[in-house]
Amino acid sequence: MSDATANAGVQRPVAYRGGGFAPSPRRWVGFVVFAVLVVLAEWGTRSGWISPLTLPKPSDVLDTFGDLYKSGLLFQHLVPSLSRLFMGALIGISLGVVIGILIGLFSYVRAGMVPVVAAIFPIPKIALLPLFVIWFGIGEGSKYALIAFGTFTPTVVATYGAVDNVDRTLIRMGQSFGLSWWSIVRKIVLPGAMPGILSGLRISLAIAIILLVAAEMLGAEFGIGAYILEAGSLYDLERLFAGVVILSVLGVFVSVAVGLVERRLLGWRT
Amino acid sequence: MSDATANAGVQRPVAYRGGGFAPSPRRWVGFVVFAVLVVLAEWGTRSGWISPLTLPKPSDVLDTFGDLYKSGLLFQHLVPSLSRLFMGALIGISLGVVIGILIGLFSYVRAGMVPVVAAIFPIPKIALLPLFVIWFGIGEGSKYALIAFGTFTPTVVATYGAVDNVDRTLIRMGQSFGLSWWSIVRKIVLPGAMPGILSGLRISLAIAIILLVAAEMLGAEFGIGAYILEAGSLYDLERLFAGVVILSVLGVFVSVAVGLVERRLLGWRT
Amino acid sequence: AQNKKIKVGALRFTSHSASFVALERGYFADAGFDVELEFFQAAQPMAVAIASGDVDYAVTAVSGGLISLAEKGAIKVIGGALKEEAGIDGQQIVVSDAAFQAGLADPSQLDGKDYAITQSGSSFHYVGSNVASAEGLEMSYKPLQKVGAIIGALRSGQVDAWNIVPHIAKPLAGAGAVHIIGAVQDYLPDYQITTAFTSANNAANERGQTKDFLAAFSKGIDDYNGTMIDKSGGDAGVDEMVKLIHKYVYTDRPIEKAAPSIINGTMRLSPNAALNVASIQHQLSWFQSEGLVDADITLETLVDGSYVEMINI
Amino acid sequence: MDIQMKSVSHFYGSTEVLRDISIDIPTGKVVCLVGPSGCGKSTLLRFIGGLERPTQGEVLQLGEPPEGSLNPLTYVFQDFALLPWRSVRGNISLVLEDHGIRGEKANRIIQDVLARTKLSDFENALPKQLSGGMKQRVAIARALAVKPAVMLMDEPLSALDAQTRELLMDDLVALWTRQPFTAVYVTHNLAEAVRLGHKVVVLSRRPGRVREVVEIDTPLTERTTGDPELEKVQNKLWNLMRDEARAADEELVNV
Amino acid sequence: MDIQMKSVSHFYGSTEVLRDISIDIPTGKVVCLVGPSGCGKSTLLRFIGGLERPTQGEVLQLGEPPEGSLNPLTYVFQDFALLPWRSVRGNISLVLEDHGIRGEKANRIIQDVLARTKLSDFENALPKQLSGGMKQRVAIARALAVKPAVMLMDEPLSALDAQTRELLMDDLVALWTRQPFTAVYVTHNLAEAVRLGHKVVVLSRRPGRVREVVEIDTPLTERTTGDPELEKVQNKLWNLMRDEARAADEELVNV
Ligand SMILES: Nc1ncnc2c1ncn2[C@@H]1O[C@H](COP(=O)(O)OP(=O)(O)OP(=O)(O)O)[C@@H](O)[C@H]1O
Ligand SMILES: Nc1ncnc2c1ncn2[C@@H]1O[C@H](COP(=O)(O)OP(=O)(O)OP(=O)(O)O)[C@@H](O)[C@H]1O
Ligand SMILES: [Mg+2]
Ligand SMILES: [Mg+2]
Repeated sequence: MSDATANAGVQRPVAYRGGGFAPSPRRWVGFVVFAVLVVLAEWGTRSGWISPLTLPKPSDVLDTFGDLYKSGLLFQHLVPSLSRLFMGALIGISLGVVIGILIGLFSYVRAGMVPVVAAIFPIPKIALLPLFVIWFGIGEGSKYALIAFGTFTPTVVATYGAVDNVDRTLIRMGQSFGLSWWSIVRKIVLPGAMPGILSGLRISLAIAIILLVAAEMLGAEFGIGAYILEAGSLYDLERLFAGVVILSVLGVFVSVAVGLVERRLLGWRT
Repeated sequence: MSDATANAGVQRPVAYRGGGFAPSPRRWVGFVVFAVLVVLAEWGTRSGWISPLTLPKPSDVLDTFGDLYKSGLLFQHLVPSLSRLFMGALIGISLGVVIGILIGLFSYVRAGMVPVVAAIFPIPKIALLPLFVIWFGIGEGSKYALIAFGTFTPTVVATYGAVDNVDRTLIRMGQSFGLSWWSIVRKIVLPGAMPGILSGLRISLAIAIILLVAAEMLGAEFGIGAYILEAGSLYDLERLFAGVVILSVLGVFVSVAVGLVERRLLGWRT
Repeated sequence: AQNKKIKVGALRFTSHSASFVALERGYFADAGFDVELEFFQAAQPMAVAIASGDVDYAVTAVSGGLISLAEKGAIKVIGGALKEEAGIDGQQIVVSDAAFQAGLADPSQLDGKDYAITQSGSSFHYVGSNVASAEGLEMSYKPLQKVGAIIGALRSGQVDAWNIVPHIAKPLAGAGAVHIIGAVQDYLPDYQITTAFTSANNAANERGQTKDFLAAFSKGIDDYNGTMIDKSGGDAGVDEMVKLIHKYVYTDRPIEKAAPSIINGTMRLSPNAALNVASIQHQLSWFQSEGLVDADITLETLVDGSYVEMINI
Repeated sequence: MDIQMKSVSHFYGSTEVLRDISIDIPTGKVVCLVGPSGCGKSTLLRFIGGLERPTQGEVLQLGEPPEGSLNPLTYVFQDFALLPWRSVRGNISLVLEDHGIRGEKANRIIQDVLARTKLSDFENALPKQLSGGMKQRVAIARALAVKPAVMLMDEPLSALDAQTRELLMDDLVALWTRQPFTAVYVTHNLAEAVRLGHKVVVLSRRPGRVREVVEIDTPLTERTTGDPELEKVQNKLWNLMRDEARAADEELVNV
Repeated sequence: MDIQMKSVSHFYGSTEVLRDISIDIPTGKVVCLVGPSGCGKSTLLRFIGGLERPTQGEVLQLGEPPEGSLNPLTYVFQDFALLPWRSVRGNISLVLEDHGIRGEKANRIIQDVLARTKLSDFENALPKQLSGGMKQRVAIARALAVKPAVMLMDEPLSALDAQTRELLMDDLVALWTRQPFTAVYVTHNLAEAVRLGHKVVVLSRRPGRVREVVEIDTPLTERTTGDPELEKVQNKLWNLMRDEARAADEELVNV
């Protein structure tokens, strides 16, 4: 404006060119999206624009869910499913973690087991259902086994990856202070592998939920999976969707639970 | 020994305490393990120690496989399965990568899509089979859709994780040199996310193979999945195992292929 | 109509022979159809495929899913196919070897036993439940989804009993894996096992085409019944028919091995695709009483009786 | 082109990071910013480069950038910020492509800057094949390629080992001598500051304020390790900062 | 306890890394190892600590370690090597636990070393809450806790910024003055070497050989930044190494 400025030649603020590439959380958008989807479906099915063969009315699904709850059947289905999830995942994940750690620690175990695990990985569990009947019976055994089998391989892979990723300088530090092999494994390798193991857990548990349906193909009268299968065979879309929503919510719960465990156990991470 | 040494007091080499915690490759062990497993199974089934209900004779499985090959049926089953795998995975993975990148780049897309993806993740695909028939018909469409659906969610999760992990200083560098938004995405974000996307691909493709059986539940006459299902429904263990071995080998091939692509595309990694 | 393309759904079972015969002997072509057979692994998706319009006509057992789809206005039963008939080996009640050795030799002893079914609301469930009520006993039903899983469970003695078509029951019994302890027809005489059905649209709006289809289909039924049951063509006729069916069933086995199974599987198909409405009503009522389908569904919702003869009204 | 900071203040959330900073950066001079950890040096540099905006105050550029300057305000980063998937050449051409410079024209620029940074033999090497010192030289070459009016250097040598640091300081002095450039040079290292700076700005602990501005008149080429004049300046700077540096070091990071 | 290296040579695969190294490390003295990147300094230190074995030659310890030394040969690492999931206290108790030292006895040792490194207020902090300089002080406290006969320090200051480096050098001098310890101190930084070393061993480029051993007699406490004597030594060392450092820097890494 003044002469002084004019004398200094052109004078302008530096151009801004930063920002972006840093997504900021906007929680409400998620709810809006769900709400919009549900409203669209409701409107579509009501107006006949979506045929009842294609999608059930969301309000009917809600009704079905309400009935399920009121009749007490919800828990009759949920309890056995949760116990199957729990036992199956417990077996699969604990075995997987143990084998994964052994693979991470011992060259021979690694050389022997990694190809076996790689070969087992792409085997579809439902293909083996007839065999599972023979191997583990049609009781709870085969359901546990199927879920355990499905969670085992991803857990192994995540665990030995996590052990491989433990900072080698920490291990060298342990050795340089004369710590015993067992101390190093217990105090350095295991806690160091924990973040990787937990994030593997997330995936394994999601897979366990997915496998619930396959597991309950084998002689289950009650269980969310059995409920879904029956709904499917009766082409009862309301019940099918109610069951799927339950699994979906279960998945979200499990993921939140793992998140809490992570926050609790891995508070030391930056 | 000499006086000079004695004068210097005790003299001994420093104790070695390093080594270990660095698995070294021993490829042959893997083959040995497979060989031992097969020989055990053969011996067990021959001697009657393993009942024929529990496990087929490996040699019979090999025979079955030989017949399959000689009769030309192998390719009759393999070709449709491969094309389903290819198309389904192509659709699912490309959609997944696109959505994953959008989630990685835009806060609103992230807020809207991440919960949806999280809700879809634990839905078992087989539960939706009846719906898929209505939605996509009984032709190849529903098979592609099922595999695409199964590969979509893990790809999305891997991709946006990979985008999030792109080194922010590289992006800031791009901005500081005045690169356009689109240049930054194309030349920095995408190549930087490539390692994560490819390792997500590994998992997605394994899932695609697993889903082949479920996909071929829907009115498929030919295909490895259909072959396995038929063998299962006849409780024909030889054929069941032959089919499972084919899937397993397919999985190993796919994993090797991804490894080659990685080596080719990611040679810049240290 | 000339060379009208239609799709007919089928399973690779002998009970679908009428369609194979009608196609192979040109009855469909004569009626002006260019038929493409669409094969399924299970009956349920076939019903859904009719509903979605992917398949025009198909044959399958009455199941909860079928009724449900009919209720949604998607499909109609238009005729009958496989049925139980006195004097012809029909579905058999089988028990596992373990149960048999333990003394289970008659359906009246089934109380408290495990009965294998594929799914709730399947025809196995219906049969088992009727056997139980006829004998006045209780069983627990084990849904095992797949026939293969059921056979495995029977062989290893994890379930006690099951009912199945003769061509599967007989070889299993021959191998000593199971024992036949009764026939389904003793409990459900004239049981209409399978029905022909189509989409509600075809039934209502494509009457000409549907009629023509049923006519050609009935010719296939007549040929099959005549050759395989009434032996009108003698053994040579049976051989030729077996050869024809072998193009579709047990294709992966040589004909010598497949022939006994095909012959064992012979059961009567309803002549002229006539439908035993009493049996259908009985099945519908059972599904309703079990709470598997809505209680207010009427027979008219399920069946379009305008095409074929309705027996036992 | 000069840069002028006019009473810049900044908050991250409720944390005050910078308070009322005014600094002039004259053309052709190297201005060093020193200060304890976390006092906001990098933040200040981001303001100058336009990557972030201060809560208060403004950063002005006085006069036009010189003819042909593609990117007047150009960074050199501590961790090099090279694209690992591009060769040395590719990393340099990256910043030319967006200006439509390709082919022969790009090649001429690239050859020129590689020669000036003595990298001509490494044109096709990937970053992973280079030592840290070489990587930083590539980053400097890349910066030179866009003919900057002002170079913004954020601890460019602190990821390098001491010996490489010495070598690169020599290189920077040689580059500046050949063709003087304007630079804002952030560092913790007082030896670097007295070696390279015409003006050293000392910031206080967070919230960063300007504590002192020290001008050093000895020409860059005549500055040697043992120079008692420079030693004196360095000691003075260190005495100004020692206690704050210790206090900053002993602060608990609240993550 | 002295350490004696007797014509140590080493190969990694077919790469010769060290050739015929003989060095004496006398009790109570700090021996600095300097040399260009990749010349094998860290490898040599690993031999002394028993973490690796040389292809040829031997590393001997002469005499017994002092009474009560839990871990005679103790490292301090460049990147601190603290367990991020243990507090400051936990990181120190880690190295005592395996010797069966727990409870009150451990507590006494921990309090003592924390006091000596001026960390008493940070006993329960997690590593992520500490600045780099503080982390390295924790690592030094941990090393002191096992009463080492010889401290093996691999560039202990090079991950720190220049100001923190200055502060920690003061601390190390103070620690040594209070109670002289034996140390092998690897560094790239000649200023550090002349500040802390009683003896500076200069290695050549790979394969590393001993090029020169420089003894510095000025007592540690009397060494100051401007000291012309030390400047001379530092300049001499730099002249010995400059060309090799440049050559080492310009070598392509074959990954
Ligand atoms: N994006 C951000 N959000 C919140 N706080 C930030 C952000 N960037 C920096 N800070 C904080 O602002 C203060 C100044 O950061 P800055 O990086 O500018 O310091 P610095 O002087 O460069 O430190 P150093 O010497 O360690 O590089 C620090 O306390 C830092 O934690
Ligand atoms: N485990 C190993 N296997 C193979 N080569 C190795 C190994 N460790 C080190 N080297 C190589 O040996 C040489 C010496 O390495 P060393 O780490 O001892 O060098 P340095 O002098 O400590 O280098 P710097 O100053 O960069 O720390 C280098 O060329 C390095 O690449
Ligand atoms: Mg900074
Ligand atoms: Mg080193």
